[in-house]
Amino acid sequence: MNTKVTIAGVEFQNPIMEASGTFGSGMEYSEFVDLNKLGAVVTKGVANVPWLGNPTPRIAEVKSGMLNAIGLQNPGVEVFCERDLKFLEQYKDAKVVVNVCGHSAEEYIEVVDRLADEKRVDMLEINISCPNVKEGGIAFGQDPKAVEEITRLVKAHAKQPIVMKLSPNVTDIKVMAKAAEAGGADAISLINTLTGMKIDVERQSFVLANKTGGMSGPAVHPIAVRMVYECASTVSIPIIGMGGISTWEDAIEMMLAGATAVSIGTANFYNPTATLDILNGMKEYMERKGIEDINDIIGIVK
Amino acid sequence: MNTKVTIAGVEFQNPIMEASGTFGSGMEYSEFVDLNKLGAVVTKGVANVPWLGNPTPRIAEVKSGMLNAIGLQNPGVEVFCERDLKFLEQYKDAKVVVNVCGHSAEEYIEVVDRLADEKRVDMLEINISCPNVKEGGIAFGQDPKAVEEITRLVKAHAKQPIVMKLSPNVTDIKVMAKAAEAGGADAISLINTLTGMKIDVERQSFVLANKTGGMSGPAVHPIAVRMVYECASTVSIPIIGMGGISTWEDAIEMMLAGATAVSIGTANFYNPTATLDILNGMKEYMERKGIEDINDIIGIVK
Amino acid sequence: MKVKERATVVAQKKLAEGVFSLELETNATKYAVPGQFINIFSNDKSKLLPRPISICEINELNNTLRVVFRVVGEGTTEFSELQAGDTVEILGPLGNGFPLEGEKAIVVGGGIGVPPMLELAKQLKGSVTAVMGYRNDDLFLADEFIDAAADVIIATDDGSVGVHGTVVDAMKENELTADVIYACGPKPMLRGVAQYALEKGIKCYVSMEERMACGVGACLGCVCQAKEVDDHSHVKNKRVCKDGPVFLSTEVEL
Amino acid sequence: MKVKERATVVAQKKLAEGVFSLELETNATKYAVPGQFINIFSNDKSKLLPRPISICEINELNNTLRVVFRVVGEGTTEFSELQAGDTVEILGPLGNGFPLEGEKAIVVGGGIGVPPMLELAKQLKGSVTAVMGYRNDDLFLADEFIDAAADVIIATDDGSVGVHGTVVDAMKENELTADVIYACGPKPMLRGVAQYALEKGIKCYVSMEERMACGVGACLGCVCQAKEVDDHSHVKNKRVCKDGPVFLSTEVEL
Ligand SMILES: Cc1cc2nc3c(=O)[nH]c(=O)nc-3n(C[C@H](O)[C@H](O)[C@H](O)COP(=O)(O)OP(=O)(O)OC[C@H]3O[C@@H](n4cnc5c(N)ncnc54)[C@H](O)[C@@H]3O)c2cc1C
Ligand SMILES: Cc1cc2nc3c(=O)[nH]c(=O)nc-3n(C[C@H](O)[C@H](O)[C@H](O)COP(=O)(O)OP(=O)(O)OC[C@H]3O[C@@H](n4cnc5c(N)ncnc54)[C@H](O)[C@@H]3O)c2cc1C
Ligand SMILES: Cc1cc2nc3c(=O)[nH]c(=O)nc-3n(C[C@H](O)[C@H](O)[C@H](O)COP(=O)(O)O)c2cc1C
Ligand SMILES: Cc1cc2nc3c(=O)[nH]c(=O)nc-3n(C[C@H](O)[C@H](O)[C@H](O)COP(=O)(O)O)c2cc1C
Ligand code: FES
Ligand code: FES
Repeated sequence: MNTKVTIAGVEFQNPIMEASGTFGSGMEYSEFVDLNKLGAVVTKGVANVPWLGNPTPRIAEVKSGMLNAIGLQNPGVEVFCERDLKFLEQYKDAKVVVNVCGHSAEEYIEVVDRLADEKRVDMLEINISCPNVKEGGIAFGQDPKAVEEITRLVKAHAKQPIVMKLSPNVTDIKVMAKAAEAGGADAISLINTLTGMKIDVERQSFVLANKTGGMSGPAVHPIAVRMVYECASTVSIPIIGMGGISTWEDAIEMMLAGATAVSIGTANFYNPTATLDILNGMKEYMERKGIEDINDIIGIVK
Repeated sequence: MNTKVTIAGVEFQNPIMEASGTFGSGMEYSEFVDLNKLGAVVTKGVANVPWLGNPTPRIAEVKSGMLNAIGLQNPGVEVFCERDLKFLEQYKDAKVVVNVCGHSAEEYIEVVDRLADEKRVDMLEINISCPNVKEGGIAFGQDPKAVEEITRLVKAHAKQPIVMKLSPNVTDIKVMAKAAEAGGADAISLINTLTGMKIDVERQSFVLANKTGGMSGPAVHPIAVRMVYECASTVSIPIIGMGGISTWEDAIEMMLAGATAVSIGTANFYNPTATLDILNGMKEYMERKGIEDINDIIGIVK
Repeated sequence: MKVKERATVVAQKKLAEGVFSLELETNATKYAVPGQFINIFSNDKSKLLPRPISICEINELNNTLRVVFRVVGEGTTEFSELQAGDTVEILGPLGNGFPLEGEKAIVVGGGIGVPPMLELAKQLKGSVTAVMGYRNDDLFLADEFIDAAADVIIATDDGSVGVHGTVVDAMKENELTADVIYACGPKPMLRGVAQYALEKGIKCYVSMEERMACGVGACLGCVCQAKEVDDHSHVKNKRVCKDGPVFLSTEVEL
Repeated sequence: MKVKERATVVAQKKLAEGVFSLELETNATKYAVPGQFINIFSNDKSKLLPRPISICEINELNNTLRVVFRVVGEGTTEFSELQAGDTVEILGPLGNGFPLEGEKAIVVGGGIGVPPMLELAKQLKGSVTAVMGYRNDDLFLADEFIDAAADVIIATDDGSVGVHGTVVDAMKENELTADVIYACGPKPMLRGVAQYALEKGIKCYVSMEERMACGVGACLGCVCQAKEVDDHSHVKNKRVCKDGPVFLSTEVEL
C-alpha cells in the first residue's frame, strides 16, 4: 500500500500535514504524536521580525468551529531558524513546510531569502490570506493581480518550492488559483479561514478584541471541499487541501475532490492525535476498498 | 415594549420573518405557528413560469448545517397569486414579502409586474444570489455592475418596496451592498447560502445530484453576522439579516450587528416553532435588559 | 395533526445484525396510520436534519409507536444505542400513509422495507399475503407477520430460506394475484413489483424514499419525479414527505 | 505528562447557587500539581473548544481530580448536569501550577478563584493564611480550608460575613504579612493583591485567565501581556495555558 505523495518534487511519506498556526512548530504536540509519522510539519507563519499579534480575546467558539484573531504573532525568522528548525532536525521522516507571512512583498522576500539555505526547510507556504493583518495579508489574497505578482517575486527568490495559500474570502477561487499558477507557484493550499464575527449579546460587545476573526473547523469543510474541487479542475499544479478536516472521511473527501495532500488544523485542538488518527483511518479505508496507491483517489470524483 | 420595526415605510409588528424557501408560503408551518404572529411571511422564490428545479438528492447534511440544491422549483407566479397569496389573505397581521427569481432581467420584471397590483404583497425580495441556477442567479449577485443594473430595472417596475438579497460568495459584500443602494434598493437582505460540496467517500460520488449546494444553518452564522455588520456601516438602507439564526441570541446578535429585521431559515426544519420561540426569547431579553424599543439595539455594537 | 416532542424510549431490541426495533412513547401515536413515518432527531447537536423512519407498529393502548431501522450511518448508530428511559426528539406522524383497500391484498417488503408492512398487514380488512425479501436467513420481523397475514412468503438473495431470488421471483413463482399490492423497498424492487402489478392489472402502491430536510412539505427537498404535472408543484415533481411517501406506482417514475 | 482521556464522573455536588463540585477519575491525577488546570470537553459535538477549569483537589489514592466551577454558559451548564457514572473528555493537567515556597504564605481567592487555592493550601509546607472573597454568605468551600490553613479570613461584598469589602480590604484590616502570596480571582482583585504585595514587599503569584483553544501552548490564542519580552514568544506576550496560568505578579500586566 503506497501512501507517498509528491508535490513539486518533494516526496511526503503520506499526505497528512497539520495546518499552519495550529501546531506551533510541532514542539507542543510532540507529546501526543510522533512527528516523524507525519507527511509534513507546517509551521506557524513566520515573518522577518517578531510580531506581537492582536490583543486578546483572540479566540471565540462558534457552532462546529471557532474564530481566531491571533494576528500572526511570531518570534521572527531568526529565532525560528535557531530554535524551531533546530528542534525539527530530529524528525527526519517528516518534511518541513515553513509558512511565511509579511506586510509587504519585501517582508516576504526577506524571510524567503533567510530560509533559502536552511536545509531543514523542504517547502515554503506563502500566506497571502490571513484575514487578521490589516496592512497586507488578505488584500494580497483577494486581488488576482497581486496574487500573481507576489507569487512571481517570491518564486524568484525562493530556493525551495513554493505553495501559495489562498483565501476563501473571494468571489471566485479559480481566478486566484490561476493567478498563483501564472505567477509560478509550485502548488496551492486552501482554504485559509473565512472571516466571521461573534457578538456577546449580554455584554453587547464583540467577543474578539479584533472584532472579526478567521473561522475554521468542521463548519467550513463543505466550502473548502467545493473550493478544492473548483481549483483542481482549473489548475494543473498540486493542491494541499484543508478546512475543517477532523475525521479520515473528511480527509478522503478532500482528496477525492482533488487534493494531493491535506492539512489538519482546528481538529488538533480537540483531538491532539487527530493527524495520526486520520492517517490510520485513511489506511484502513484503502485496505477495505483495495486501494493500492493513495494517488489513485486524488481528484477522481468529477 | 415596542417590537415594531419599519423598513421602507412598511411596518412589521416584530422583526421576525422566516427565510425564503424554508417555509413555502407558510401553509405547511401554519400547523405549528400562528402566521399572524410573525413580522412577515417571506415566500419561496417565484418565477414568471413554473420551474422544475434540480434532480435529487437535493439535500445533504453537514456539520451544524445543510446543503440544498433545490434549484428554485416553483409553480410560477400565476399559481402563486391564485393559491399562495389567497391563502395568506387570512393572516392580516403578518406582512407578505414575495421572493422573486429569474434567469434574466426580463423574467424578474415579468414577475414584478404581475405582482404590482396584488394588495397582499407588501414587499419584494429580489433573489440575485441563488447559487443553484446556472443561467443567471448567482452571476448577477457577484458583479456589482449587474447588481446595480438589475436593481434599477426592477425598481423602475416595482410598485412595492424592493429588497435586494445578496450572495455571501463574494470578495467584498460592502461593494454589493453599495451597488444595490446605488441602484435604488429600499433595503438589502443577507446572507443567501454559501456554496459548498459534499462527497460520499464510500460511493466516491457527490451527495447532491447538482454536485454543489447552498450551505445554511448555524455553521454560517458568524459569516452572516460579519457581513451584516460590514454592510450596516456602509449603506444607509435597512438590512434584513439572516444566516444560521436558530436561537434568540443569534437573532439579537444579528440586530446588534445592524439588522433591522431577521429571517429564520434552516432552524424551522429542526424546530418548527423556531420563529415564535425566537420572538419570545427576544422579548424576554428586552424585558430583562430594560429595552423599551427593539429599534434601540439595532447596530449599536460598533 | 403533527406532533413535535421528546419521545421516551420504552424498549430497544436488536432484531438482526444491524437491525433494531425501537418503541417510543409519543402523542404522535394518536394520529398515526400505517405507511406514515416519523422524523427522529439526533441528540448530537452538530446534526440538525431528521432521520425519517417508517412506522412499523402503532399501539394506541400504550401510546407507543414502534420503528425498525437498519444502522447505516451516524444517526442510526446513535438511535441503536438508545435505552429504555432515554428520550429522543421526534416529529410526526408525517406523510400520507397507505390507503386501506381491497378484499385481497399483497404486502411486499424488501429488506428494511419490511417494517412498514407490519402495521399495514394488521390493519387491512381483507385477506393478506405478505411477501418479504431478505439478503439471507436473518429474517427480522418475518415471524411477526404470521398473525397479521394469511400467507407469508419469503425470498432470500442467497437462497438460504424460501425462494432463491427477489420478491418478484417469489410472486411469480406463487402466481400471486390480488386487488391491490402495497410495496416498500429499494427502487429496483419497487420497479419490479410495479411491473408485475401492471402485467397482472393489479393496483399498486409504492412507498418512496428521498433525502429530506423539513419533512412537512415546505422545502421541496424530497421530491420524486411524477409522471404528470402535479397539482401542488405545477411541475412533474411530488414531495415524498407530504404527497407521499405512498404513491400509486403509475403516478411516479420508478 | 498530559493525558487526553474520557474521565469518569465519581461525584457531582452543588455547593452553592450555580456552583458545582465535580470529582473525576482520571489518570491525569498522577501528574497534577496545585494551580494547574484541566480542559473539559463538551459532549455536545457542535462545541469543539475545551473549557479550562482549575484543579481544586488532587486525590492520588482514588486517582481522582476535583474541580469546582460556576455555571456561566452552555458548557458549564452541561457539566453541572453530569452524574456519577457519566463520562466526559478531558485533557490535562495543563499549565505550570503554583511553586510551593515560603515559611509563611497567604492564599487569596476571589469567587470562583477560591477552588484552586484549596489543594495549594494543603500542599504548602509552611503556615498558611487563607483569604477568601465572596459576593454574599454563599461561602462555598470556605469550610474546607479550616484543616488546610492556620487562619481563614472571609470578605464579602455585601458584608453578610466577615469583612465588608474585598479580599484586599480584609488583608489590610488584618495587616497580613508573609513570604509569599498566591492569588486567583477576577483581574481587579489580582491587581489589588499585587499592589498590596508590592507595598509590603511580598513575592506574589497570580493565576491568569484567557480564552483558549489548544490549551497546550501551540495556537497562541491565550496570551497575556508580559512586562518584558518573553523568552518563548520574543514579544511581550506569555501563553496563559503553557507559560502560566501562574505568573509572578511583576511579570505580567494586570
Ligand atoms: C419516508 C422514509 C422512510 C424510511 N423508513 C425507514 C425505516 O423504517 N427503517 C430504516 O432503517 N430506514 C428508513 N429510511 C431510511 C432512513 O431515513 C436512513 O437510513 C437514515 O436517515 C440514515 O441516517 P444515518 O444518520 O444513519 O445515515 P447518514 O448517511 O449518516 O445520514 C446522513 C443524512 O442523509 C440522510 N439519509 C441517509 N440515507 C437516507 C435514506 N435512505 N433516505 C432518506 N434520507 C437518508 C439522513 O437522514 C441524514 O440527513 C426511511 C427513509 C424515508 C425517506
Ligand atoms: C486557567 C483557567 C482556569 C479556570 N478555572 C476555573 C475554575 O476553576 N472554575 C470555574 O468556574 N471557571 C474557571 N475558569 C473559567 C472557565 O473556563 C469558564 O467559565 C468556562 O470556560 C465557561 O464555559 P461555558 O461554556 O459555560 O461558557 P460560554 O461563555 O458559553 O463559553 C464560550 C467559550 O468561551 C470560553 N470562555 C468563557 N468564559 C471563559 C473564561 N472566563 N475563561 C476562559 N475561557 C472562557 C469557553 O471556554 C468557551 O470556549 C478558568 C479559566 C481559565 C483560563
Ligand atoms: C489558531 C489558528 C492560527 C492560524 N495561523 C495561521 C498562520 O499563521 N498561517 C496560515 O497560513 N494559516 C493559519 N491558520 C489557518 C489554518 O492553517 C487553516 O488554513 C484553517 O484553520 C483551516 O483549517 P482547519 O479548519 O482544519 O483549522 C490558523 C488557524 C488557526 C485556527
Ligand atoms: C431549502 C432552502 C431553500 C431556499 N430557497 C430560497 C429561495 O427560494 N430564495 C431565496 O432567496 N433564498 C432561498 N434560500 C436561502 C434562505 O432564504 C436563507 O438565505 C439561507 O438559508 C440562510 O439562512 P438560514 O441559515 O437561516 O437557513 C433557501 C434556503 C434553503 C435551506
Ligand atoms: S422534506 Fe421538505 S418538502 Fe419534503
Ligand atoms: S490556548 Fe493555545 S497557546 Fe494557549
